[in-house]
Amino acid sequence: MNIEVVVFGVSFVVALGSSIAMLFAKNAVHVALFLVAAQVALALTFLLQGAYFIAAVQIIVYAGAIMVLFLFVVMLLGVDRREALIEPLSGQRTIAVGLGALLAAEIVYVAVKGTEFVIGGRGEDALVTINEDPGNVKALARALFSDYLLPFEATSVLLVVAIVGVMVLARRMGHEGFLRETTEDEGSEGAETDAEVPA
Amino acid sequence: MTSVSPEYFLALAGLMFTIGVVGALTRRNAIVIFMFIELMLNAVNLAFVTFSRMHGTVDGQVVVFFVLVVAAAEVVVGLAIIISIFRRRRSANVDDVNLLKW
Amino acid sequence: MSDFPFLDVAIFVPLGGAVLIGLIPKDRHDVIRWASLFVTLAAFAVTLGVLVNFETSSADFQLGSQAEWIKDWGISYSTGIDGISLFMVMLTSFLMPLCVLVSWRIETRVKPYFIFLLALETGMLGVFSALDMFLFYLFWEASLVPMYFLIGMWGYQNRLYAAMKFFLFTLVGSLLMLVAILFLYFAAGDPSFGYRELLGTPLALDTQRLLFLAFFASFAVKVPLVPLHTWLPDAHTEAPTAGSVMLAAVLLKMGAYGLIRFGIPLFPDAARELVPVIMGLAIVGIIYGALVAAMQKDLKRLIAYSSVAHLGFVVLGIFVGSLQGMSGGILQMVNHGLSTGALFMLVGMLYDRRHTRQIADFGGLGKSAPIIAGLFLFVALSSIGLPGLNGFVGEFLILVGTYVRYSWWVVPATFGVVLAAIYLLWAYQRVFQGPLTSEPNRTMPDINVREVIMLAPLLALIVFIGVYPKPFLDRINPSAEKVVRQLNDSSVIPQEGLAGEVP
Amino acid sequence: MTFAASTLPTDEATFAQLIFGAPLLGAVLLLFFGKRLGKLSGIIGSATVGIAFVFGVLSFMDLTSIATGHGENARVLTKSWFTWIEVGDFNVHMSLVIDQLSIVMVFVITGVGFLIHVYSIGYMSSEENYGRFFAYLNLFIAAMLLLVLGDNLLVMFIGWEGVGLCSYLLIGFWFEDRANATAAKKAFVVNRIGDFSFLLGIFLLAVSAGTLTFAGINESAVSGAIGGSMATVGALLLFGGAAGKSAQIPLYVWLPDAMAGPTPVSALIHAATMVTAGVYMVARTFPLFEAASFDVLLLVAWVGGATAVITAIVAAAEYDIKKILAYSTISQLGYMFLALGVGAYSIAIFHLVTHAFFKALMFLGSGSVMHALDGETDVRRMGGLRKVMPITGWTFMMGWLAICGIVPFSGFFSKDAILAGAWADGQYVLWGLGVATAALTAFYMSRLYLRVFEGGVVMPEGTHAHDAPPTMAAALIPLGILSLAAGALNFPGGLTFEHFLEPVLGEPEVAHGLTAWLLGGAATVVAVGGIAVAWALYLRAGGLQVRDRTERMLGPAVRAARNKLYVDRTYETLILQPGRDLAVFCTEVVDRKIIDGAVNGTGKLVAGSSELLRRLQTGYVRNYAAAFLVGVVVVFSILIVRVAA
Repeated sequence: MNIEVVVFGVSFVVALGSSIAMLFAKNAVHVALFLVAAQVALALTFLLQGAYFIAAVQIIVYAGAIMVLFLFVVMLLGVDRREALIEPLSGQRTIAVGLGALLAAEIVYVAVKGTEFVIGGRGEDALVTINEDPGNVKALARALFSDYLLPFEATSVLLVVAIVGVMVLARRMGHEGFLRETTEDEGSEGAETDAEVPA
Repeated sequence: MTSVSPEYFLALAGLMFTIGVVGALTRRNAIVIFMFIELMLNAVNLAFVTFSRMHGTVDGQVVVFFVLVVAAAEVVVGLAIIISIFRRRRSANVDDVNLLKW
Repeated sequence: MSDFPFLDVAIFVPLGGAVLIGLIPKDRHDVIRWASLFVTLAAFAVTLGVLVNFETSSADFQLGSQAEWIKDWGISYSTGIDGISLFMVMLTSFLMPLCVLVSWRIETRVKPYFIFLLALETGMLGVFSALDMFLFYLFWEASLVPMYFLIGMWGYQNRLYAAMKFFLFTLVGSLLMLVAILFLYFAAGDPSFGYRELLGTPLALDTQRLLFLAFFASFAVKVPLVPLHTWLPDAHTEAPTAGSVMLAAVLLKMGAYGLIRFGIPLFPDAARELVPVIMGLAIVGIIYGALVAAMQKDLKRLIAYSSVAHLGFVVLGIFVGSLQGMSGGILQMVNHGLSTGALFMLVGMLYDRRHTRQIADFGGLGKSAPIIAGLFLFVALSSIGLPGLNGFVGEFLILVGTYVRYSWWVVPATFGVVLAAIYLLWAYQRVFQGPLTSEPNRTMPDINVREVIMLAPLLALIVFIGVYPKPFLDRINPSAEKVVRQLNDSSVIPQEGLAGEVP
Repeated sequence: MTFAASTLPTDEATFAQLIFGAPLLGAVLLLFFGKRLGKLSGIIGSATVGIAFVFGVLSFMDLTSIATGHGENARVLTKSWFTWIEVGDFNVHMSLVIDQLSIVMVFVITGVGFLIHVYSIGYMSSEENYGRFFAYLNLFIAAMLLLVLGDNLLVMFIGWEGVGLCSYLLIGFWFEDRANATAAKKAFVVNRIGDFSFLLGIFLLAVSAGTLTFAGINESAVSGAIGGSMATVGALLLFGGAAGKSAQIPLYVWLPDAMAGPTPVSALIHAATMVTAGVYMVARTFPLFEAASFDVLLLVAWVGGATAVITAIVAAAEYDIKKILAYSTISQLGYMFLALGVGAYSIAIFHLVTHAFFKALMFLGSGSVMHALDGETDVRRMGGLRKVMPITGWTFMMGWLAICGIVPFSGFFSKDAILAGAWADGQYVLWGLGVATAALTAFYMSRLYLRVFEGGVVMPEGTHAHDAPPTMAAALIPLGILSLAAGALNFPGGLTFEHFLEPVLGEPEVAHGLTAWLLGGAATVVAVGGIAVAWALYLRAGGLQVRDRTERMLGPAVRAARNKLYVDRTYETLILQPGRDLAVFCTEVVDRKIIDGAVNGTGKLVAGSSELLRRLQTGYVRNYAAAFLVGVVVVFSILIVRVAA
């Protein structure tokens, strides 16, 4: 048995297992932790397929930064909230599970069957070559800063927009705000101390 | 490179994506829904990486890189929205936000 | 002097004026009113230049200009008028200052009102001058929007329903036309929307028929022909007075004008084939409009239905395929604009005084307001077709023209003249004659100076055209003859009647 | 196209436009300044008509000064202003013609018109809208002059409709009363029905003759350019117009109601001038009638004869003094059509002239009576008035004797000539109708005259009858003289009037010699008989019993006559009510239910569907996501199936 097969098996089980566990975890913190586990397992599969840089980024950015953000928000909004198990929307669960199963079946069918048609590139050997010379990171960087320069620049715009947007959205609404919104609460004293007002 | 053939990776990606879909549809906590969306994105990333391997180019990985950036931006904005909704309505339950109808 | 682009300037003077009025502070009502009056008078003065420089005996397009606009798609800014559109342009610019006077007492949202009014004028002038299908369609739709707002914002109680009905009816029609225009554009091969370039595009009869019907749908709604007329009474009734005047006097004419300018010349074979159907509809419209008008309880609705009947005459004249009919139809378009416009002004004056349009609320007004009564009767008689006034000349020519080609059809059409007398005189009797029954009627003030000023030009023209229509006919005839020849090009029309021979 | 384009005729008539222009100017002046001019408007109004009369005389002198001898129609003067309508080959000129026929009409219109204007100065003196009245009256004179002076059918039609309009305005002069307004409208609309026919006739002639000038039409009728059947239809259509304007069966119903107008109006418009326009028109276009393949003239004669008898019967049963005169007018118009129908065109015009004198006189006389009796019109409440108001009484007597046809009053000559014409034409039945009408006429007019002016004085209580004031008398006396003497215009043997009109209307066929004397004698005998019967029933002591007995005997007939022979009611049920029903049906069912129903139904359908569809918009974002998933699965499935296939 090849060690790679073992690694793949482990990551397969962990990724799928923790994904399923996410579905059933009632506490948002648990969901987040399972997601971290799944992401780490996915990072392993990236490594297995020669995407070294992406694997690293996956761990650092996703499992690290983004998930911390999630946990932070979960904590901010209160961890104890548990969801009721009753589904208020009729048919929602049936549709989700039923169609989800169908979709999964279709994707797996395509994945297994479809690769026969799809492959038309140079194959994995080429990637091995690239990973040796000039190396995975360099190759990625070269692609990013030459062929994909325009989308790359666009992402920077996207990030700026996101930052500004978040600032607008997350600022405390108050009388001193530089972008006063006209809402129905405006002028009422409760606007600033919203948090204490019961919903 | 691994001897595990790409079909398995794609199948894993597909299954995880579906789980993400099901979760996003069935859970009601907005943050949790967001996490399932992240799960879907991750599954897609796996698919891209697999394709990159199959094609023997790094383009797939570049796409993953972009997906990461977009996901990060999206998470940040999304969470900010959730927070502002929570401030107003004292709830992160998406079913409570149903005013825009009919 | 004649190099001066009178026509193009006339089209855009109102729009420019609208922009300038946009700069006036919105609470300076009087400034806005006077500015609008000035702008419309200026536009009228420019169109007088058009009239003076118009070459009488020519059937060609004149005084226009041509400029490339969107070259890749063959869209150009191309204008010009002939004897058919000349008087439509004149009518529009002539009525507009009067409409501003009519609207003098509008007190709510004065600024947007006049801006819409001026925008409407540009749209209408553009429709009558455009010689590029794309430009035409643009103006056509552009005239729809201000009217929609005029009805919807300054109308009466049921205005939203009326505005919506007006908008949807005309929009459905014009979308069909848009499709047909595009089809024609692609069928012509040469990428051009120019009217003159598209003329004579060879088309199979089936295609022609479909395209003609699409154009016809748009124009017939606008005219309106029975049974597509029901938007008209509602729109007329609910529109503010100036809106009703413009609607009746000019907007309806856009439909008839479209039939003459585009319907027949672009698809002569299809038009010829459908002549009996259209004439049938026109005659049904004459009788039906008159009958329904007789039963109306609302004065404005009554006049609206009378428009249906009168426009039936116009369409009859256009499609009958004789020069007398065509010239009469075109002249009658002008006549109807004058007399129905004046009628709506008079009803508006009654409404201003009594805040009702119900005939039953009036009675005996000839005693308290003899001048208004006299003027109403005068205009009603012009509408009835009393010889010596304008309506007679048009109707007579249409009917003679009809007789030339189809002797029997003239009988029901002429009977419409009798019916017109019934419903208008009955209305006159109920409003102005009989005893003065109620206090507000007894104390109703008679006409004032502003109203005299706004009616006098109309009345003068009504008499002038009735007594001496020659200057009008001389300019209409050459162009009318051209269209008649297009309609009669082959011998599809059955040679009925006594004077069957056709040049 | 088939129209014969013509150029503007030459200018010959110097005064034609002035004849017509003077009253028009007066009308415009009075319309605008009538209120300010006050009492002056009556004088201005009368003066303009007087001026028109003077111009008429001048034109007449012009006309007679033309050397005759270049053929029959040499005495024609034309005046052209401008081309009115010109489209392609079709053109109509605004031009007037003065010939013997139109000058006679001009004299009648301006002459009688002037007298009636003068009369109105007194009669309308207490009227609030004095100026407006004279404005309308002047406008009427102008329109009527245009009608008779027009040299083509279309210019005539301007006048034709113009007089109709003035009639409408004047009948409805006191419009505060609903009945007056209704009568005015009825007059206009019934006339319009006639005009409908007239217009169709104009279309037909315009196309088949290629021109609308009378000269042109008559010429093509004579030369056969208008085919026999075309001429038939054209003549019938023109006659339809004439029947409307001249109140013949079946369109006479408006004229009795038209008495709602002021009495001078009835005298001028509804007796002397406007209603005779139909007679004038038929006389103008008689070659067309003669060219018809079907004997349209015979129809005209029969319609005229029937109208004459039937309305005379109704007149005999009426009690309203003006209504009696109105029915009498219709009856006399029937006489004129009878004359036209038997080819005695100039006789018809002659009767038109004498009738204008004596009927105007009687209307004015009745107006004088009403003026004296505070508007009373019921003859049962009058009696012996000649003693109270001698001028009115004596002049009315002139009119009475004239219409009865007593020698030597004018009516005798014209009526006798008509009867002689019918006899000479071989229409003995029509002659019989004429004689019967003459008898009836003598009866009902005597009934009116004897009741009102003779016997013991009867007046409504509280009235102080007085004779006509000077201005009114100034009109009555000349008309009385004319009624007496106008017969001299066409004295048998001299025959100047007929002769004068001969170039235009041809020579009438009349009886001669012994037949003529016998016929005249017969007419006189029936007239005297009619008067005698009336005297026996209404003036002689004990007449009342006889009257009652005959009324009982003729029960249903009298009732029918009192109810105007149910004609109005029949029209109401057969034509008006179905028309109204149709209009209501169109309005309520077709327009509102079917068309608007379809439109609004479409709207409702759209609204209803969106009412259902909007339920999909739950507001739950997870529902939308589920819908998204459904879409994804469907698309994905389709792709798989297609790729696999």
